[in-house]
Amino acid sequence: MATVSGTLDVNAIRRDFPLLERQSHGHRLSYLDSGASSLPPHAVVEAMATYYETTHANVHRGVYETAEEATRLYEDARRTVGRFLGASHPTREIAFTKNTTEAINLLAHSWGGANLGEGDVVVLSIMEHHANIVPWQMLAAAKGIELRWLGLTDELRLDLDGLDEALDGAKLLSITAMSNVLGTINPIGDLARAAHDAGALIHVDGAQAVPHLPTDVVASELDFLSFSGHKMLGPTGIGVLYGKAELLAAMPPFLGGGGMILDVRTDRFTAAEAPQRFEAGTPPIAEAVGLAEAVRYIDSIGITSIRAHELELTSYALDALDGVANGHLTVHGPPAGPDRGGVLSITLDDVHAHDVAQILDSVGVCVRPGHHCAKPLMRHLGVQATARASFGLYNGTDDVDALVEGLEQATTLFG
Amino acid sequence: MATVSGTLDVNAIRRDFPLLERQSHGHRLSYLDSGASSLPPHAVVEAMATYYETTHANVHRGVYETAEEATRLYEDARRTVGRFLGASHPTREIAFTKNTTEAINLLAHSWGGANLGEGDVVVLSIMEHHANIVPWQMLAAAKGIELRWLGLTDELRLDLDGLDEALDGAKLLSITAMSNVLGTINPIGDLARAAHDAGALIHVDGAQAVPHLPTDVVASELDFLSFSGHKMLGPTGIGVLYGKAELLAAMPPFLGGGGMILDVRTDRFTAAEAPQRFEAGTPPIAEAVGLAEAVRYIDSIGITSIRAHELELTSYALDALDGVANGHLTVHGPPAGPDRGGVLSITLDDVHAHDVAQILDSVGVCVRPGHHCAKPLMRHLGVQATARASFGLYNGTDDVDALVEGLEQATTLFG
Amino acid sequence: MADLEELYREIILDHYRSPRNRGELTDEAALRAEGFNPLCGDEILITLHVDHGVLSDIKISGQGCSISQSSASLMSAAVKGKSLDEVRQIIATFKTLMTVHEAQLEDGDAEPEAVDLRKLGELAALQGVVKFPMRIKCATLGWNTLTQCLDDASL
Amino acid sequence: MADLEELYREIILDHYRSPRNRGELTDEAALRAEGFNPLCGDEILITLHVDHGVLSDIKISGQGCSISQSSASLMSAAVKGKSLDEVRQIIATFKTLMTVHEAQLEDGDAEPEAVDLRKLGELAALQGVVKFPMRIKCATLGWNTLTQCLDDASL
Ligand SMILES: Cc1ncc(COP(=O)(O)O)c(C=O)c1O
Ligand SMILES: Cc1ncc(COP(=O)(O)O)c(C=O)c1O
Repeated sequence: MATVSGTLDVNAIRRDFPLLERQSHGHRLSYLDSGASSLPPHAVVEAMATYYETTHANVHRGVYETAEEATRLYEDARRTVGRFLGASHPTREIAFTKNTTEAINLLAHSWGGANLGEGDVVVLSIMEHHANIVPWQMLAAAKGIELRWLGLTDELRLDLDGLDEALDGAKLLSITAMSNVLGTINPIGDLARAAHDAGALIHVDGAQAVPHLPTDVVASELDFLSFSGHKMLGPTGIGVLYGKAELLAAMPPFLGGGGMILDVRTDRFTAAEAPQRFEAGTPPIAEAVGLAEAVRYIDSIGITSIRAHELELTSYALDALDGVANGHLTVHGPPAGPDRGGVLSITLDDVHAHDVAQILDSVGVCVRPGHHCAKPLMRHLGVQATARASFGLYNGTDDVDALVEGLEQATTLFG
Repeated sequence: MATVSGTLDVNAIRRDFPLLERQSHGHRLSYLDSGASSLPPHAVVEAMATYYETTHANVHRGVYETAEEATRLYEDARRTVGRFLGASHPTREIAFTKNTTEAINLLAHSWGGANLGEGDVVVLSIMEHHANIVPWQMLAAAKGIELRWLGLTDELRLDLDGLDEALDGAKLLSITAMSNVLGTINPIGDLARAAHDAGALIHVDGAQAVPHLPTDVVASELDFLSFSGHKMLGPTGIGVLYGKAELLAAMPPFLGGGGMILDVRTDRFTAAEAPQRFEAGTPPIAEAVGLAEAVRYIDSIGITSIRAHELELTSYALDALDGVANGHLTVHGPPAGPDRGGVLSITLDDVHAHDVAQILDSVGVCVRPGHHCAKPLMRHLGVQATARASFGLYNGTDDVDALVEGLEQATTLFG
Repeated sequence: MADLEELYREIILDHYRSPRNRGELTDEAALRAEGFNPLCGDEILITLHVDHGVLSDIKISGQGCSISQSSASLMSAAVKGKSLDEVRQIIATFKTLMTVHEAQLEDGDAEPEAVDLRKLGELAALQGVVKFPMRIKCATLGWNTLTQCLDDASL
Repeated sequence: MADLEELYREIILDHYRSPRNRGELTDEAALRAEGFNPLCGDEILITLHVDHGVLSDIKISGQGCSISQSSASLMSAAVKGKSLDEVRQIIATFKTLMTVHEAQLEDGDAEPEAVDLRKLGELAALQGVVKFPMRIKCATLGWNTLTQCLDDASL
């Protein structure tokens, strides 16, 4: 009874996710927090366990059999991830980091440090996650760069009217492909072309988009793209910075240490080629193995089908929420459609998001309350916190129904 | 037949490490590369798998049951690790990073960035790993600090004669507790006192020591200590920076993003308290769970017993190697004793380390050839590469015997 | 659900719906302190007057969940008109109540003191919070901010 | 062990023990390039003369394993006295030999060309390396450094 979707057999998919067998407070678990972190399918957990128990060794320097296999698995993961993004040169364009946040800090510190100076402009949008704000603010404080902000339309889409003006003279547009609060999907291909026309590069924060929408860095003409493993059915502890080969090749190192050098003397070091240059120290090896398996899992279902399913679910949910709390419920985001992802940021007039989430928890519904690391957006919306439900391929209409029922309870309790 | 050690029952221990059941090229696997990365016991792999399949959720912001449990597991890991080090205030003194390398970069960037300027002195030793060299070189390039180098005695111990002179006017002594090439164990308690007497702080690179020797940050009066999970029976993707509470509390942030802020506005951000301030983005949650389990595993065996066992094995190995290759074999490091860890860096006069390792691989013996990310040390030793065998608690005399036999083969082949 | 009802007691909901001492003292003499809960975005602004060692007036503004708001409201009612010594005493008692369980999330293994709930009066209603570790930070936000306000003024 | 014997053929060991064209050309006219293998610490210095489009002399110095040293020695013997066109041709052929398997560690799925081993002469002895992916970088170090030397001089 899980699905409205003709697209996915949600009941079958759920069997791949052991955590969904868990009960919470005596209720079936409705996991509606994939925007914060997704659940890993058994295949991903198994791939890492198998790696640890049959292969584990440090990569790159060993010549013995398991070290060679570990190295191969790690480098294969780079190719698997690169292909998933449509990258032309996966082995030179994918740097593994610990999460999206490190990827963006790497970009700001390395590319920004080398290419931006006093008065140079980086354009952000008001819907960015802190991960795509704070690193640029740090750079602004260190180097005097200027940050410009793209605003939103009344329907909470990106306001493209101000785009050309904002890009005028800018060096970089750094923008999310999908808002983790609004679900708004930005037209990254168009934005890339606009940025390039203005002589700027584009970095896309793909933390929310890569797990849920087809991504093609070449077709969309992206210069840089960052995202996290743990939001795309993969493990914690790994993220990705994609960069066009020639751009990464020209960037100075970020973290210093083993694996990122060609030579070290007491008075100087010589950095290795990209992407190794950006992978100082022992990399997240098991995590790369897990991430590659997550990509294979997504491929086996089909990202297009996942997207179609989540869009159907979003429409169903928006309809279902319409009747709740007598008009005292708001979902902050555009209507369901091709530019709308499966993220529902809910506020009730009389119940604080934190209380909403607490009450939902008591009936097994997992949503996240708070500012979702997007405080400038919250200020724009004039709310302090929302209760956010976000979908994954394992969600069905039963989860939405449980959400709606829990929300009714919250309004009753606080009524 | 695994053990000379009265201390540990190696055969029983091996049953906890599934990878050791593997054969390589038809031989029993002699894993002698724990210095690069240790094997995880089944309990660690299982703890992470269980976490992923029963609990996983993003930490810190969720109020639902699994998010609360995940947060508790993550914060419990902080306490478990802190207690293992003898930290006084685990919840304020342990920051999780992705590896030792990031921990040292964090220190250099944050503490160094705030406290060091033109002409300030950081003292290193010539036996440092690149992870404890390159970040300071980067800081030297950015801020004009001076690096001073402690040398070695003929017996490849730290030369303490030059210590007071080197520390004169210095702000920081950053030094390894144990060389990953020589096995030399440095007297970190004495070094800490000398540093403090000179008005300097001390950072200890504990990547090799924490897994193999008892550590007590309070007794040794350490200001900072860094190490990696994957070298101490834990997972990849996690490292630790320990810092005294008041020192961490005063340090500016390193990476910017979610989780490390109190507030973000378009024109500024306010950083959170330490250690959260240093943990930008989704942290290595499952990895923290795995690391805590690794600490419990080590505790269950006893770090003192592990140390005693590895020292016995080192003595046995040094004796056994004495007869190999007719005097054409060198082990670079001090004689077995209380200041000698279980790392054997071997060179043969006529066979390059790379070839040695390749031949050893063919008989199932895993050693690591190369410069071991310690090029300044290699230059000091006048060698370009060594074949390094390094012990873990699961190694026995049979592994040493296999090593000796493989070395004999190498000399024959190249003889 | 029993726990949930203990969390959302009627008195909590009442202080949430009708917060006491709501507002802001804007005169020069007022002491001010702002607090954030970075985890959920709750914000609080406390302004107060101290006259001859007595916390003579206090106003609370800001936004947050029922727990942080009602806790701040209950706090304002409990401390207003009290001597600074008494205020410190009330803060300490309340924090001990919260720490009973927060201890699990903090350092050390020291056995927490038992709290005499009768001493707490209405504040005892917040006791249900300790079963929800993630909410303890909500309940303590106002209290930490008040402490900071007094500390900043070296009172 | 069969693989190991293929790796350490007699001719490899011979070139390792008695490297050809060992040394360094120190005159002003000599072209120089240095190469590192960051994975294992191998270092190589190539110095060479080009006269009227012919690689008239080449010297190799540096340190490394039997594979990197013998490969560089074999290379020096193969390219010395050859025209730059021929040198580029030899480099390309050798690289293709290595790429047959290195492809597994690199981009793309393009079917590698087959290499006519007879064309390679003594160099064919290095064929055993392709079964040891981690050693391919050893075998190609000298070749990459030579390529870089020619590229740097726009030759
Ligand atoms: C002494 C020492 N320091 C630092 C490191 C770096 O550790 P990681 O690669 O986990 O960052 C190592 C391990 O290679 C080491 O042996
Ligand atoms: C749009 C967006 N960007 C960046 C991030 C940061 O990801 P991470 O915490 O994995 O670094 C997130 C996730 O919280 C996100 O939703």
